[in-house]
Amino acid sequence: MTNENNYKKIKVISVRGLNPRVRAIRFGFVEKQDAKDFTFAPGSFIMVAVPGFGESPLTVTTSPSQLPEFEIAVRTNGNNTMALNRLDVGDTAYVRGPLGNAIDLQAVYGRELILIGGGIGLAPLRSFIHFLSENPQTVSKLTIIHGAKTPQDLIFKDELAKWKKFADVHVVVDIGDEDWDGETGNIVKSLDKITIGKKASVIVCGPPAMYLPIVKSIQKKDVAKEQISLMFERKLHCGIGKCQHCTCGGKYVCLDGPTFKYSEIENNWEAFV
Amino acid sequence: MSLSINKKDFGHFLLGIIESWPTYGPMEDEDGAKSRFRFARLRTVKDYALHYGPTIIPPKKYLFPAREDVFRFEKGEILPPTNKDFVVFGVNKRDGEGLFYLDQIYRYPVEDTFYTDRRKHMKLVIVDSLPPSNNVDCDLYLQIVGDKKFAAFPFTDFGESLISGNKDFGHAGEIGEISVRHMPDEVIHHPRLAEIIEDSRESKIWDKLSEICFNCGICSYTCPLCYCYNEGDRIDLRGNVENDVKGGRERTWDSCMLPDFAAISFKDFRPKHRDRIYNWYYHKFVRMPREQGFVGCVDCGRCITYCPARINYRKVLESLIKNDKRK
Amino acid sequence: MQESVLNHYICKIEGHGDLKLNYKSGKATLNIDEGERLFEQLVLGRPYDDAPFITARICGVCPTAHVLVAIQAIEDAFGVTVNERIMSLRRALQAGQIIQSHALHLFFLAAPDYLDVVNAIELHHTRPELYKTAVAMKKLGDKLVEVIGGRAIHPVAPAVGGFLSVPGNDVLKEMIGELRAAIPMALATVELFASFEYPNLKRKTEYLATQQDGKLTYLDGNSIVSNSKFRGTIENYGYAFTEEVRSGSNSKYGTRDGHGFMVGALARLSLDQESLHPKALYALRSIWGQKLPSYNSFHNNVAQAIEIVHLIEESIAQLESAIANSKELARVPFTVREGCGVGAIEAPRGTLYHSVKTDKNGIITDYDIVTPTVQSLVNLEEDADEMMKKYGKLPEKELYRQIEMLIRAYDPCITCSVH
Amino acid sequence: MKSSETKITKKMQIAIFDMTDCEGCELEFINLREKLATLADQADFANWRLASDNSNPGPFDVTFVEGTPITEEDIAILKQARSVSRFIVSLGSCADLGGVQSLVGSKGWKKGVPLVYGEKYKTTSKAPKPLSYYINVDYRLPGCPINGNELEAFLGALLVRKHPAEKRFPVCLECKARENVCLLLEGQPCLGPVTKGGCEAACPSRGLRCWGCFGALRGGNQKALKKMLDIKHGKDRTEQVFGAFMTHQDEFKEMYPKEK
Ligand SMILES: Cc1cc2nc3c(=O)[nH]c(=O)nc-3n(C[C@H](O)[C@H](O)[C@H](O)COP(=O)(O)OP(=O)(O)OC[C@H]3O[C@@H](n4cnc5c(N)ncnc54)[C@H](O)[C@@H]3O)c2cc1C
Ligand code: SF4
Ligand code: SF4
Ligand code: SF4
Repeated sequence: MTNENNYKKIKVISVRGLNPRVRAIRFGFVEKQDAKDFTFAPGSFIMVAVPGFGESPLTVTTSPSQLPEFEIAVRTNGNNTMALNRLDVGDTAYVRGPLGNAIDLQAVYGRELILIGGGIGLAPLRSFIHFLSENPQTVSKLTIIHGAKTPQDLIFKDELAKWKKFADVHVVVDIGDEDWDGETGNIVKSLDKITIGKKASVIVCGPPAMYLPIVKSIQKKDVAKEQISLMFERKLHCGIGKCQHCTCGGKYVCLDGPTFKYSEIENNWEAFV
Repeated sequence: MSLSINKKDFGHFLLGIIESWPTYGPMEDEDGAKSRFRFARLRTVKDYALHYGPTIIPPKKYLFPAREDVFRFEKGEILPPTNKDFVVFGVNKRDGEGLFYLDQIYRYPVEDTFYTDRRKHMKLVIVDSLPPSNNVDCDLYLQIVGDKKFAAFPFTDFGESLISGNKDFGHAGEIGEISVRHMPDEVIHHPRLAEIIEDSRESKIWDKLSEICFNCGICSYTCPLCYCYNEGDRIDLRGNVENDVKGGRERTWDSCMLPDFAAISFKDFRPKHRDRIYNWYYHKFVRMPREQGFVGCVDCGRCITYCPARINYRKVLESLIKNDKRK
Repeated sequence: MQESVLNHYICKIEGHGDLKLNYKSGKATLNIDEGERLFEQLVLGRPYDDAPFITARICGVCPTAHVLVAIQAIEDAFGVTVNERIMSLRRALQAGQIIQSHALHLFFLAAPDYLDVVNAIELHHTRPELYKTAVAMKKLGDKLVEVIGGRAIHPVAPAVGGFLSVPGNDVLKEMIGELRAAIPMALATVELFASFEYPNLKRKTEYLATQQDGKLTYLDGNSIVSNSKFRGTIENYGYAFTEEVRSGSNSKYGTRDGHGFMVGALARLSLDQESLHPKALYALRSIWGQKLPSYNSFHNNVAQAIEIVHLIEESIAQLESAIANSKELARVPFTVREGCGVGAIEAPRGTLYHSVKTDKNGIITDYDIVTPTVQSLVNLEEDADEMMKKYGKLPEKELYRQIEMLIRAYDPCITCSVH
Repeated sequence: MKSSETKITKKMQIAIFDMTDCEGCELEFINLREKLATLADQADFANWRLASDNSNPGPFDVTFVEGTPITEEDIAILKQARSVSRFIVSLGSCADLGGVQSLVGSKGWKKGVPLVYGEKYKTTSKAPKPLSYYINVDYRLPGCPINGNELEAFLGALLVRKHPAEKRFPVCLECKARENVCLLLEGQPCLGPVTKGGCEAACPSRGLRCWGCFGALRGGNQKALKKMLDIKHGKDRTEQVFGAFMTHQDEFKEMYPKEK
């Protein structure tokens, strides 16, 4: 049995700002052995800790092929995320994991895939996007939708254009500004406009409020419940099903999730509160 | 060939333990007219209360205390745990069962090594008049036989080492078979309890309870099988000497009854009191049997005795069972 | 000297006071600027056992004194007599209160003036051993109060009839050990404060304190004694002095026959030194070697240091008696009744009075509080006038400094004075 | 998030001001003892009237304000302090909740002044209110007095520019951790279940019911407790019990809507 409390020391290799509240931080491992041992699959999460400030569940945003280096995108939300966003190149932190389930590759294989990332919700999907760009045969067609409140809140703006090479990319903001010439409006409305095949598979990550409207919109296009995956966020300390904070009806977000098929949770009374 | 110890030698045996390890056990506090029992450090044999009454906090506090540092950190480094051997002596069988189930919870499906590391260092001696069974996990089990003798059942090398070669112990001779008929409790172990609770989600009973319950969480703190916690880093006041942060990751008791249990900065995922009460029952009697294979209750009665709002979970369960429509 | 609202009160005293010197009239005034909290109103209509809890909040430096005196007043009203165990614990608790308060005043408020530091924390660098003594003395008092009272500030365990809970004898024994070990440090404190050079202020005045049968006491006073011919009873404390309200100030001012008088450590010791415990007497006679009364209010500092020694010895004796009597009840039964009662206690800064009236259900219908600082304020101003007379030629800044030192020597508690 | 600097170079400037109160909470700083000196090595007490001659006009990184603003001077100091401070901390229940002096309510206070000082007495003071009535407060450290360990952890966090977390559990948690016999079950009107923790159950651990000095626990079930106390102790007494420290809090106003 692996020890899920085994913290591995990591070191900042580079940082860059993605928007005023979000930074991308690239880490490498301090110990050679750790670098060898660490693996993950897109969709699972890791716990990153700055001693003194706590620890946070975060997702790797780079493809597993980049290992032993990996990148996370951190939005300052409290103490630990603030501490992470204060780290400089060369500073150290700790990581444990990966934890949780990963994106079900088997289920999406060969299908049309739609990835929907609201705000910081694009971060967990990016790892998979990179994986798909490296392994384009995985899906038959790829559509990426990234939405945010304002253009300021979008992340990985520089890459969105690059992704157009292998995917349909839609970017939409609730409220634009002078420099914004892209789409404005509700992410659900722009989803309505897109044609999606019956056999498609959809993965959604974003603020909880957008989940039900998005599911509704997708279901109108006759996509099966089993093909709609939702990535959940809950308060979470242990990541191993002990602390009880992430329970959601009969499920744990940390053990059974964070990615759930809609069919699994449509009747879960705490999934869409 | 089993060994036993006479009552008159028992004190000497306990003294040997007290002198060798930090030893904790039940003792009686004289508090004016009131008397109460609690687990505390045994410094003399006299401190030990053989037949103890209910303690407010079960011995889980030695594995899962109200507040602990699961690790310490210094100069940006996480330091390894520093648990040392200690003995918990004289736990009765029911409290022993509580510890056994808590062990299962923290071991499976994923092991929490902060807990299990400390558990490895805890040496447990159970003393009870019932015979040992497979829902306790101790180093040594002393069964009270009659009123003069304890039969010894070692279960580990440590337990063995306590008695073998110890002059206080002699051959037990014939211990008459003590038959205990285990009667499964018809409420807690009701065959359909899980389904009944699942079906009761919309029941008015939870709304009614939420008008009585103070959501103080006492039912969780005192429960041998409640194990949820909060974690956060505490920084020692020595400040930031050359940016060196020193302190500990603090694990503290929590309760799913508390108002902010499932809240994060921008959203509360279980804002309604009635839903939090429901979750308490759901976890103990639905989720835990499915996840762990046992109900989250050893029927010790603490949450009934110490609830300041005088809520009795048994009565709640009974009324749910009575109203079971699918009967 | 006013520059900003953030710095115009006198530093290092409890509460907000503002010193004004009028050169023309030769008069010094201490303006009191503390909000009206109306404690005497807060307790009305509430059951008797709310009074100790609420009145404790008058002062964070001497809450224990307020708690104990409120209890005394109520017990007087109900006609409760407590046993020796409870009395011993209360005396020790009160001793702890005074040690705490004196240590705070001496080291953290007064000493910086004489040791040339802006605050006592700097001593940590300039005189580390002294800083150690300072925190150790403070800790000793805090611990004694915590052990018996349950908390160093705003104690919770004392109650009408005794104590809600008492520490075990092993805890008391440990405390006795700590007290014993602290005596050398307390004597060194006397030595330190005796060594300071105080301005030579001499002005004959009247000292007032409560005593038990003519003897120094802190908790058991049965009469009010003065170095004039005056003798008063505690029940009639209202006749011992008058309390005036001045416009523009929200403290009251106490006078006797139109002049000021002084209460507190210096007053207590000036009225009786013979009853001091041996080590304290040794400290007074041999370490300090000052004859009392000296009529120099600056000497209040040394008197406080000597009281610390005395009260350490006293609390050892009281804790031993509490252990010897530990079979007695921690709280005696009593009946609530209609009545009125008075309590008087020697608080760190002097005599503190509470008086209470209750109805037959024990609901408080009237309450009165007279604090020590109120009693000493006029005397303080008279002393300051004397200082102006004597040192009027000093540069203004220096004169202010000297008079502020005088004020600090009084250890006034403005917080208490406006309650 | 307000803070973004990476490394800490400048010494933190701390100020402590007291309004009208007992000054007991400030004493908890002095009761840090040796640790007070440690703190002073890393932060300057730029303005602390009670314990220091320093009286800088600011600016301050962290300003602790103790006591209830009552006098005009109090209010002026408070507003000035706000304008020169990055963070304001309400230190103690006087500052955070209005203190015991608020228990008679504004009307009761106004009626009380002449009763204590005589009819002729004029005052420019205002009825006691918590700091938050006048200014924005960044962090809260309630308690009458505050808890020393909580203060220590609070300062430890501030020194590394970490946001100190507010307590989110009731007094009962710490009370049970200390294995006290429950006073509510013994018939006393203990406010532990609805009071924010952090005091380590100072009162119940020595036999005194909780008076609620840490303020109402957000989301606590005050109404359920009120119902129980109303029956046992009467409505008036129950109002007195809840009103000791909580008169300015929404939870109290909801239960007792009319202004006192
Ligand atoms: C599966 C999962 C993946 C996530 N991926 C990302 C990501 O890639 N990038 C990103 O910026 N954010 C992500 N988040 C959100 C991120 O975990 C929180 O913002 C972060 O935990 C806040 O921690 P803090 O210490 O800064 O906040 P504080 O408010 O100081 O929180 C203290 C503790 O409470 C818990 N907590 C508080 N808020 C949250 C929360 N929103 N979610 C989970 N636990 C919380 C954590 O244990 C945290 O350490 C993810 C959350 C989950 C559950
Ligand atoms: S909150 Fe209490 S202890 Fe603090 S200053 Fe106010 S009255 Fe004193
Ligand atoms: S005594 Fe008060 S604080 Fe303690 S458990 Fe009972 S209700 Fe809660
Ligand atoms: S128990 Fe209650 S009254 Fe006592 S310190 Fe704690 S919060 Fe305040």
